[in-house]
This record gives sequence, structure tokens and C-alpha cells, in this order.
Amino acid sequence: MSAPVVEIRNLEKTYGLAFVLREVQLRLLAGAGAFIIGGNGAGKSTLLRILAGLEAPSGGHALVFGQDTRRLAARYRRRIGLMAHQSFLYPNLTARENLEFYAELYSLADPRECAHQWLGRVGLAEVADTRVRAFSRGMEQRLSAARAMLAEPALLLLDEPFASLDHDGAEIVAALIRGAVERGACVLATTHGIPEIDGVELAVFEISRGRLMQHAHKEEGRRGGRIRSLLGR
Amino acid sequence: MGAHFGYLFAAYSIIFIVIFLYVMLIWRRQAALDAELRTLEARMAALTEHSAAGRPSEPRSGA
Amino acid sequence: MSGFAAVLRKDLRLELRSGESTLALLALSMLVLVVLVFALGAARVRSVDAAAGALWVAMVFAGMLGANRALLAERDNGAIRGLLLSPLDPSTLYAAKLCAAFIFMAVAEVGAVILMVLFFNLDFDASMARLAPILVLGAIGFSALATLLSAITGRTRGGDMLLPILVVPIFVPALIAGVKASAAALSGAPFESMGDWLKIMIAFDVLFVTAGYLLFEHVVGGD
Amino acid sequence: MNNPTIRNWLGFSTLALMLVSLFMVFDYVPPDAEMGIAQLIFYFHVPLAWVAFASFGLVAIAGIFYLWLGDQLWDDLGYAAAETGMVFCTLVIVTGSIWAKPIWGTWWTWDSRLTMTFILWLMYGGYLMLRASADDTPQVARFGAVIGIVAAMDVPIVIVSVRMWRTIHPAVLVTKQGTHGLEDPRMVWTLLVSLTAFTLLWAWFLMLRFTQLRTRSRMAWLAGRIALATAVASDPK
Repeated sequence: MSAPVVEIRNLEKTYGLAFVLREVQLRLLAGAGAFIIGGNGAGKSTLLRILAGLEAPSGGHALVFGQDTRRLAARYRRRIGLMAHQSFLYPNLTARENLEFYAELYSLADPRECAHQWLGRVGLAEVADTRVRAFSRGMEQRLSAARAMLAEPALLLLDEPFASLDHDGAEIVAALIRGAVERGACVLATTHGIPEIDGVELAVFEISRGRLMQHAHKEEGRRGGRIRSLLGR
Repeated sequence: MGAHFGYLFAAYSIIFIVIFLYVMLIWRRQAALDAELRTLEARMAALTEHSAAGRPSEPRSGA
Repeated sequence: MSGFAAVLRKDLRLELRSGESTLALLALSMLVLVVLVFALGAARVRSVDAAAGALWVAMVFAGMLGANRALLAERDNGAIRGLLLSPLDPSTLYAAKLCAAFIFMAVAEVGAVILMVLFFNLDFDASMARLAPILVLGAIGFSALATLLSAITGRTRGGDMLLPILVVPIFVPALIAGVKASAAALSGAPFESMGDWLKIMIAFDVLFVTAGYLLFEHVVGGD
Repeated sequence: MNNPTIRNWLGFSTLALMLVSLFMVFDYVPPDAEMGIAQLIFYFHVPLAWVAFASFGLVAIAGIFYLWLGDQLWDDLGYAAAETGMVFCTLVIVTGSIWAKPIWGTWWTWDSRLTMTFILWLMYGGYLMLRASADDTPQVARFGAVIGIVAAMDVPIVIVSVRMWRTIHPAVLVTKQGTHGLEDPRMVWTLLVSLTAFTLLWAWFLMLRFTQLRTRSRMAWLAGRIALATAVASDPK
């Protein structure tokens, strides 16, 4: 058995007199797909940011590949892909330039080819040479997904990956998530409602009052293939 | 006393005035800190009333 | 190493595309020189001391603007977080940002020197060649300091105001040395007479490039 | 260190020694033959400068330890030192200026030591403005540490450069001939007593501020605990 990709023990996060997360326990293995649901401000994004090492926990431990996320060495950072609320893209660069830049940062073998492939995969090949400034929110979100997955990370952290995507866009991103899980990556994503991705067994957790709990999976929700993400849309 | 006594007096007065003002500043900050501490204590008291199990442990140094 | 080149290339490309920073830097340099010509009055305009001082005032203000703008690009869409998450070493990021800041400042300086010669009735002669190493050393030191400190002020409230307050006092030794050496260079004094001032500037540059390289990871780190 | 008894005794002995040194300055020590009575400012001016510079040194040392060990204690120490240093540095400049007026005939000259003190004042003023404009997060603590270290590194270069720039400051303590300007043993004693008095005052201020900042840091921690405990207590069982 390999070590868990994500291991969270007794994680706590507080801001002053307000708590965000408490008693959070989570273990995810390679090839696992998990979604976290919960209302606005429930602490979903905070949890992902802690796992990416962008924020420090107030108590407890968050381990990624067995390493404390507070001090992640470069060789562990390169195995994490984060798609956050902010797209991390440069508005004045074109879609292609943005992806090539990040491919270079991750020292991928052929940045040009890699960017080209990913633009095709997220359906942005036609606007590859348009500046991101001119993109709609949905297009930017797709490019952001490509940016996060470019280096084929072993741990994929997705914050609201389906937000502001149309049906086609949501399907593209769902297919990418499926692909990532199939190649053995561990995917942890947040969303508002209970998601369904065809052909992927998803564990669903819910953050409620700062605690992370396994969500009772609704069997009747699994109908008709495709994706039915985002309750309330 | 010499012609420059005024300067000397001014210099020493200013030193003591500033020291006094700084002590006052520290004093006022202490009052604010005490008030904050009382708020926390009230929260803690309310908590122990609510449930004895939920009582937080004492802070350790360097926490 | 590829990370360094990628970031530097990206910054230069962004700059070439909009030209915003360089234009703003040039415009500000020109305005500072114009203001100083009026403020100093006609009597002082032909003095090399005044010219050297004005040049450095322009350089400090332009450098400050440049440092603020360099960070702005990374703040859009939170791109700096994307960089920090990548395998890129923070020190490498610092080196690349320092290089970019230096290049923008050097371009602005060339413009400022030309304007200084015109406004202060100087000549384009051999003294310009002596001025060059002084300005290069000054730009390195300023970029090193401003890149480190703008990473701090860029992440605090009212940071744009704080940057000059933090940078200028620390930059004073290089400023004193730079102005003195520039005045000497413009008045045609032999190179040896500037030696001590140049040594101060070299010491300043070495110290602050090293400090920035080592400390940068602490100012860009998470939380 | 945080014992209130020690703090109070320190406060009292500081006060007593300050009064003693005041008495020595105004009644015991003979004024300087050349500079006259205004030279008596010297006996408080020099100790003030000493504690101000010591504070700023401490800011840098605390900064190094904070970045190295990450313990909030070092940040609290650095912040306290920067603040007390700023109070004393302000007094150094003010008393120096008052001394300069009768002796040099001007409130301010760009003499090397004046300039250096003023630059230090500006640097740590910037440090305190940064701290005042931001919340107390580990991030801001790191910012403070970095600025404290960078500013201290700058001091030697500042000294060399402003000395080359110009200097007219009186060398009261060490003259070029290697003899010190304090011929009378009473002068030496007065200086030593006031140095001790100000060192104690410095330690007292530092301790008061440091204790307050420690309390504040612990209270922030406690607030987090209370938040979590409140959540647990109100959980539906």
C-alpha cells in the first residue's frame, strides 16, 4: 500500500474569535476523487488553500505526500495543481502564452506542444492567441483548469471547478477530472451541490459548522450518465 | 547660572515629558488589553456554564 | 534556471506589449526634472551639482513607480500565488524580478540622462561614459531594495504609500554616493576621485542583492 | 522576565537613579570650560543615543531569531524594541538639536552623526508605520523581521557614507589625540550614573511593552481556542 496523498489530522483554522475549520480528518489515496460541499464561507476554500500551502493551519496537521504543507519543497509543490477562485492567469498575455509560461515554470519537456494540446483539450484552440483580458469568465475558468492540470499533478485541488461554466464547459472539466482520476491522480474539489461525474466513484464530504463529514451518498442521484453537478442551478 | 540655562532646562524637560507620555501610552494600552481580556473571560465563563466539557485549556507560552 | 528565464521573459513581454511602466517611468522622470529646473531657478541651472541631484531625484521617483507597477502585474488574478505554488524557487523569482526592474529602470535612466543634458545645458561628451557605471550601480541597488520591499508593501494596506517611506531612508547611502559621484563625473573630474563613492555603491549593491536573495522567501511566503 | 515584582522594582530603581543622575548633572558636575552650561545636555544625550542604538540592534537580532525559529516571542521582542528605540531616538534628535543651537548657532546641521541618527529615525518610523497599518499576522511579523534586518545591515554603509559626506560633530568622548574630553573625574561619574539610569529605563520600557505584546499574542491564541470550544459546546449531540 502506498502512503496517502492527502492526510489531514485534527486540522483547525480560526480567525480571531471565529472558527472556520475544526477537528477535520481526511485521508485520500492516489486515484481517489472527492468532493466537498458546503455553503458559502463554510471553509471549503480555506481547506484547499491550506493543502496547497498558501495558508497555515491554526492547529493540527495537513500532510501532502507525507509532507507538512507549511514547508513544501519544490519537488512536492510541482506535484500539486490548484485551480482557485482566482485564475492565476496574466490578463495581458494570450491563452497560449499563459500556458507556455506555466509549462516552462514546471520545466515541462516541450512547453509549446504542451500548451497546444491543452488548449485543444479545453476547447480554446480557436482563441489561443487572444489575450485573457478579453475572455469571458467561463473561458477563463476553462483555461484556469488547463493551467492547473498542465503538469499532470498527482494531487489536484479544484475550488468550484464548475462555477460560471456552461454545459459544454462543465462537461469538459468533468472529463478532465475523470481523466485525472483514471491516470491515478488524487482529486479534491469543492462545489455547492452534489456532483456526479460519469464513470468516477466520488466520495462526497460536507463541511458543516467547521467539521468535515462524510456525506450520505444519494443513490437515486446517479441517473442518466453525464454530469449533474451543482444543485440549485 | 549661564546664559544657556534655558536650553538646558528645555532639553531636560522634554526628556521627562516624553518619558511620562510614553508611560501614559503604555498605561492606556494596558487598560485596553485588560478590557479585551475581560471580554474573553466573559466568553469563557459563558462557555463553562454551557458545558463543562468545552472548557479550553490554559494557553501555553509561545503558542 | 529555466524558471528564471521564463519569469524574466514573461515580464519583458508584458512590458513590451503595453509599454505602460516604461512610459510612465519616462514621463515621471521628465516631470521631476522639469519641476526641479523651475524650483532651482535659472541661476542654478548650469551647475553640475544641480544636474546630478535632479537626475537622482528623478531616478528614485521613477524607480519607486516601477517597483509598484512590477508587482501590480502579479497581483492581477492572484498570479503571484500561481508562481509560489509552482516549483519555482522564491530566490529565483527574486532574481528574475530584480533583473526586470533593473532593465526598466535602465531604460528610464537613459531617457532621464538625455533630458538632464538638455534641461541643464550640458554637453553629450566623455562625461556621459563616466556617468554610466555610476547609474548602473545605482539602478542595481535600488532595484534590489525596491523589489524586496515592494513585495512587503504590496501585501499590506496602504502599501503604495509605505514603499517610499521604507525605501528612501535605506537607500540614502547609495543616494549620497551616487549624487557625489555623478557630480564628479559630470564636472570632468578624473575617475579616481570617484573611487570611494563607487566603493560605497558596490558595497551597497552586494549587500542588498544578497539580502534580497536570502530574505525574499520570507516576504512572499504563505499565510 | 515577566514577573510583576521584578518589573515594579525595576521601575522604582530607574526612577531613583534618574533622580540621582539629575542631581549630579545640575549640582555636582562642573560644566565644560569651552561649551558652557549647555554641555550638560551631554549627560542625558549620550545615554539616550546608546539605548536608542541598542534597541535598533535588538530589533535586528530578534528579527533573525524570528525568521530562524518562528516563535512569536521574538516578534514581540522586536516590536517592543523598535517602539522604545523610536522613543529614545526621537529624544536623541531633540536634545541634540537643543544642544546644537547655543553651541553651533543652528538647530540642525547635516553633520554625519546627526544625519545618521535622523536616517535611523526614518527607517524605524517606516517599520512602525508598517506595523501600525497591518494586522498582527505571522506574515506581518516576518515583514517586520526582514525590515529590521535590512535596516541594521544598512547602518555601517550609512555611517561610512555620511562620514565621507561631512562631519562637524564634537568628539567629546574620543578626540583625535586619543584622550577623552572629560578631564574631571566628576564628569565621568555623572556620565556613568546616567548611562546606568537610562539602561534601566530602557529595560523597564522594554519589559512593559514586551509583556503587553506577549499578552496580546496569547490572547489571540486564546480567542481561537474559545472559538473552537464554543463550536463544540453548541454542537447538537
